[in-house]
Amino acid sequence: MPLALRVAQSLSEAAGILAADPRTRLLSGGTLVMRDVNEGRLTDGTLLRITDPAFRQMQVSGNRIELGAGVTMAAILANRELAFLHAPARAVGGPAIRNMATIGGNLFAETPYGDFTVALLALDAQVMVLAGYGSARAMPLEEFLAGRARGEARLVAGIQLNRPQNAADFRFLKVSRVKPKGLSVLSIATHLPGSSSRIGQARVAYGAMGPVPMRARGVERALESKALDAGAIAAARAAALEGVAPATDAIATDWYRREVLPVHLVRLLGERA
Amino acid sequence: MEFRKDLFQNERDDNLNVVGKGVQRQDMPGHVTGRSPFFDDHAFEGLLHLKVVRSPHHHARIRRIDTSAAERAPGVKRILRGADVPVNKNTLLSLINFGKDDEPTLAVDKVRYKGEPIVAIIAESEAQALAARALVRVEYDPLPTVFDVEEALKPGAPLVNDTYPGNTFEYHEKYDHQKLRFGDVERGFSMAEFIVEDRYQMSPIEHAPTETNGSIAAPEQNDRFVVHSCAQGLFFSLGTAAKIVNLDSNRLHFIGGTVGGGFGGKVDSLTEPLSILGAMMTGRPVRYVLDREEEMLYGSPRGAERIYIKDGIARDGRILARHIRSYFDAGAYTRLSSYAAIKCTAHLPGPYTIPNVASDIYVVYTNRCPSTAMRGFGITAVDFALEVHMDKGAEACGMDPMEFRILNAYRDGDMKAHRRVAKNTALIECVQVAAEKARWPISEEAKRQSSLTGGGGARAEIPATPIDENGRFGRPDTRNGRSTQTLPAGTMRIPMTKQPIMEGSTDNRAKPPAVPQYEPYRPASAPPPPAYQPPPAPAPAPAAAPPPAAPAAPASQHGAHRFSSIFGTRRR
Amino acid sequence: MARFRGRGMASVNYPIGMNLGGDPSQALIHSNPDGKFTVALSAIDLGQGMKQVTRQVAAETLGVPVEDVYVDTADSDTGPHDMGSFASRGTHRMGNAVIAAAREARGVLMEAAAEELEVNAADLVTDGKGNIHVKGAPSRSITVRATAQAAQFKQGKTIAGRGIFLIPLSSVDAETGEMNPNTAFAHACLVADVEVDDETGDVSVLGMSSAYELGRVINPKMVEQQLVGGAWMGISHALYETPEPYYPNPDHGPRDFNEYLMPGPGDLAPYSITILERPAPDGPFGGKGPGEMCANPVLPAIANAVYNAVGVRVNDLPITPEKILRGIKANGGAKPQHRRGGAL
Amino acid sequence: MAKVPVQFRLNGSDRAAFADPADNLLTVLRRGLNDFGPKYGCGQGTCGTCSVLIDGELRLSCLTLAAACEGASIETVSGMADGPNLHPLQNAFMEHFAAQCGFCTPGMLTAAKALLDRNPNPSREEVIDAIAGNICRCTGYEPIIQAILSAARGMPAQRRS
Repeated sequence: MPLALRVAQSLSEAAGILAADPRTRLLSGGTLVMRDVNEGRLTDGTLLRITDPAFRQMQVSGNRIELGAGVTMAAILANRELAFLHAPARAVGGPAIRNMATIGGNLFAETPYGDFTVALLALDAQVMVLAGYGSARAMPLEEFLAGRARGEARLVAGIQLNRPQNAADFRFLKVSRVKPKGLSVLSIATHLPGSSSRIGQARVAYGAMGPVPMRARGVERALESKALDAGAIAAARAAALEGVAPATDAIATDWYRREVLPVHLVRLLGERA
Repeated sequence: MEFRKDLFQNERDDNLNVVGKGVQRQDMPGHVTGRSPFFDDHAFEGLLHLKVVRSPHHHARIRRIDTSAAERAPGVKRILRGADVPVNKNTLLSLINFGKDDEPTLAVDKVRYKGEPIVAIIAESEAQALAARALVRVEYDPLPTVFDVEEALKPGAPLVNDTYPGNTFEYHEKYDHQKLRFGDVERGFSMAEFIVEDRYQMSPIEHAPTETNGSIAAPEQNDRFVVHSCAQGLFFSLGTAAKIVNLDSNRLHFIGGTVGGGFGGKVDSLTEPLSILGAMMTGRPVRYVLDREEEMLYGSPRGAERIYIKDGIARDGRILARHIRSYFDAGAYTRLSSYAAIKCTAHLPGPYTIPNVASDIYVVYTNRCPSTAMRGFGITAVDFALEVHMDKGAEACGMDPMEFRILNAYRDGDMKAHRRVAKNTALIECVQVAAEKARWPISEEAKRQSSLTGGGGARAEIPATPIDENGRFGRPDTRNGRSTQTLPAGTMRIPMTKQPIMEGSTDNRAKPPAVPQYEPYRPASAPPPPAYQPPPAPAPAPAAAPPPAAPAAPASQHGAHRFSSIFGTRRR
Repeated sequence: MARFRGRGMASVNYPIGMNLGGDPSQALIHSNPDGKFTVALSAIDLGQGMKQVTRQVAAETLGVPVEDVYVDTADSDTGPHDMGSFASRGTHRMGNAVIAAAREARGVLMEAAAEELEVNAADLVTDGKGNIHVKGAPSRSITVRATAQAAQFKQGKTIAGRGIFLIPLSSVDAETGEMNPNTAFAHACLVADVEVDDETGDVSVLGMSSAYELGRVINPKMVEQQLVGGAWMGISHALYETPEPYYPNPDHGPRDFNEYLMPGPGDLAPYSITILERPAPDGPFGGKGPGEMCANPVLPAIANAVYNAVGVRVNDLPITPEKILRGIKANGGAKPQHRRGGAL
Repeated sequence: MAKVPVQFRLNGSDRAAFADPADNLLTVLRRGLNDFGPKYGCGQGTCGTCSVLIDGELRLSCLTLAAACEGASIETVSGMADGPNLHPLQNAFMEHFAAQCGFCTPGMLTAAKALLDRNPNPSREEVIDAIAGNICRCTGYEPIIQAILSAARGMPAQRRS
């Protein structure tokens, strides 16, 4: 049977369709699924579109931010309230891709794609997931990614995160061979609240250093309750590789990614020290 | 961009009407409006789409092909297998009788590289062709593989291409490589103050034109087929397709000429034969376009080359001897690699006059996608190796790299290693201008050098040359033998090329400068002018006398007959 | 951490056309009854500018304005045989074929004009603006248009020409490699400035400068196109591109333009070009062909510049950050070499 | 197979086509409506030569579901000129010899138009970012950047909207 198309008017309808038919693929921005269609990896089953306005809604006033999974990178870039997310949103594709690529799609993008998710990870984002009919439930992004690594598929309604209290506390770096648009050698996001004095609740995340975006727990420990001085940065460097398992791919070897991760981490931390 | 009109001024008539003017391209309005007609920009009622099943293995025997489910799939009109291809073995240069047919259009018994086409599916839509493709079942017995050119030459290496059992192309019905011998390199090395040796590896390169390979073939009036093609050689592709589908050439009407980038990647007629065959079998227009992943992985890259260079350099910086050994990675089939090795041989030792030069160029088969021509075919890789090696040579003898080039540069009248005299040279001037622009200081003496002077004389001599019979094919044990005889100085065994033919010129006006020919060898007895002591400026104008006529070539030497006699491998 | 600057150079020549000859090109030219010309070829324009190069060569040879000539590529029913667009042969081989065809057409044109003006054809010249007049007497003239009309409707002459250019095939000696290869060579020398990051191995090309000798430049804007685009491709081959990143290991082949690395529009370097013209004795108006060689000197110049910057020789292309970093580590740190000359 | 109807405005004219449910917009434009301006270069979203404007936004037509374009306004390079009068970007591309093979040109022009429609006076960096998703294999990008900058400089205000 050829590919069919269904349209869901609401998120819960979509969740029901997805639960009922495992051969249904959700089409968000199209940048991942349509490629599979075009190249013949996806030749049967159902494509599902969601027209629910909630899927593309943004709640950006106040400290708690809610973004629908269908919100595009371009929509983030067009919103001044979300300036702290502009660097990671700009790290995705060129302008046409950014007009199409969504937050939800990025959560499923395979390494070395998915740089925006790295930023969300450092910001302790929660993923709103739906399983069958019903309302969304919040799940920590790290838990969601662990599930993804195990092959679990969930319908993502949106994400929630707290705005950083101080914009300068959040930093994002994507290292790419090709400029201005290219695949990640690696990406790093750091959220270091209170970094002018003592860091509390340090969050550091990596992209392309494992099968899915990951927390750099060793670095977080090294920085916790420290001032961001040379000693702390040296400790962070020493712990930079804890838990990483980068792949060798067309962009770089695992060796190279391990070699330069501490260098780029130190440079990113040093920028704001 | 600026011009140095002062250089070579007296060799040029600048009084031209439109040649030399930066007028607008004829095709630019079409490009900026999206109206330039590329091969895929043609509408046909009833257009069918073709997709191929490719081997997932680098090397395997095909045990069984089951297309029954695909045949029943929606929209499928026809499935093609190797047995449906009228002439299912070809080599591209068979059109000029160079090399043996070695490559099927659709693999039959074996696959020799990952991505080799096995089955073609023709359906009403691309999506249906893709869906049916997923239903084709092929069973394989994987075979041992070889990916390294030097491993492929070792005894016991897996046999890649049955047509060439030694895993190398065969030259002159004799050797597993192409030789170049000019002077005595071993003697040159023994006289050298510095020996510089190294190994270089050129990467494969994907042409990556923004338009992928493809074609549309459609039944035309009068039992002909019109073919919209992206070929870089329209008649080359027409001839290749005509042979494979076994049609007279005038039953094919190729239209193309507006191509979305090629860089050498559209010489191989990757899609035309199957599009035409599909149109013949279905009676409908058939479109076969590689998708980007196919173009990237299986669209025939520039082959990798591994190059070993050894230089012997005198204390004063003159290169006395250069030896080059190079391996072209052809992939599983010949395509055009055989020709690149000859071109590379003619190019050596680069734009320098070196009295002793030898090279051995191998074309080696490995289990990867066949490589083909690419921008700078046979030259780009060896230029990389030579010019990095020149940098090392300059460093070894303590010279500035620019001065080292100027000292060793070829000049008008010098003998090249392929035993023909250099003329119309301009390397020295390019180095001088580049140095000046980059404010790279070079000596006054280097600035005074000229391509027009200082060449010829003893530099035009063909030296006595030891020759060998190393590397007879089927005899890898002979690769490192000794020389069997020494050709005396001045030996020439290949006739001069005949005067180029320019037919259609009945009028005397607007004549281009005289067409060229190689000058016969005239050994000189004068001693070589010492390097860096050219005659005082101004440089004399080049000789005005016309070159003497070349000796007439033997009457039998023309066209394809000569080609086959050179390379010793007749078509089929 | 430091960034080290380095400078390297390379000089090359390039053979024009299929190496051993035996690669013919044909052209047909005809005029409409109003003196507008069509050149029919089976040559391919794959962006290099075949249509425009042959158009200018035809107009120059015919002696008519370039707007009065259009070139059609490529239809095997109307365009006569040509080997194809590769081996830098287009301008040289097809240019000569077009000259041959245009000269034949011009011969008829001048005879027709001579008949109308009642003079000897040998006494006539064209002004390149659409007129034919008696040498030294511009007032005794006739337009190309009126000449073509007379030829077609009054004299019954075909203003047309056919041309072929063929360098006969050479053979190769099995033992010495003796042969008659190409007759025309172009030349170049290029200087590249780079900056290398000694902690990551990243290379930035800061600038390039070159001198190219190309015989006669048929169209300088199109030569610039080739040289600028080709230099970009040279940087790409030197530092980025490979369909087999771990050759000869065949794994991890890139499948798209994201994985197949090439410099992006944010990776460009200033490039200054100087052109020298030593016409090829056998080229169309001395033209050679820059289509392939434009990338060649860039590869070794960058490799040599990287060595000059940090003392690492990378002999395997592409020169990736990883290979440089491994070299720096093996050397126990960056080893900058002698600096040469001023900034580009 | 059941085809689905889809209607939209294409370069100012109402057009309708029948498409397979999963057809991408590029296929419908080229094979359904014979608009051969946008090109197929990858089908992956990695080359940009299929770029079109959908309701004024730059999109890749190869990754856009045709059925999702119902009622939209689509602009392609084929509609960029105003009759015989070229758009300033088209003129600038000609003047700067910013095309060789011409295959990426439709996408480049479309991406450039998307930029200038929003930002009439872009910086060099903004131009580079605007064409970041478009691959050119011939020109080395510099002539294209120059052409877009010069079009922005020379563009009359009324053409900028």
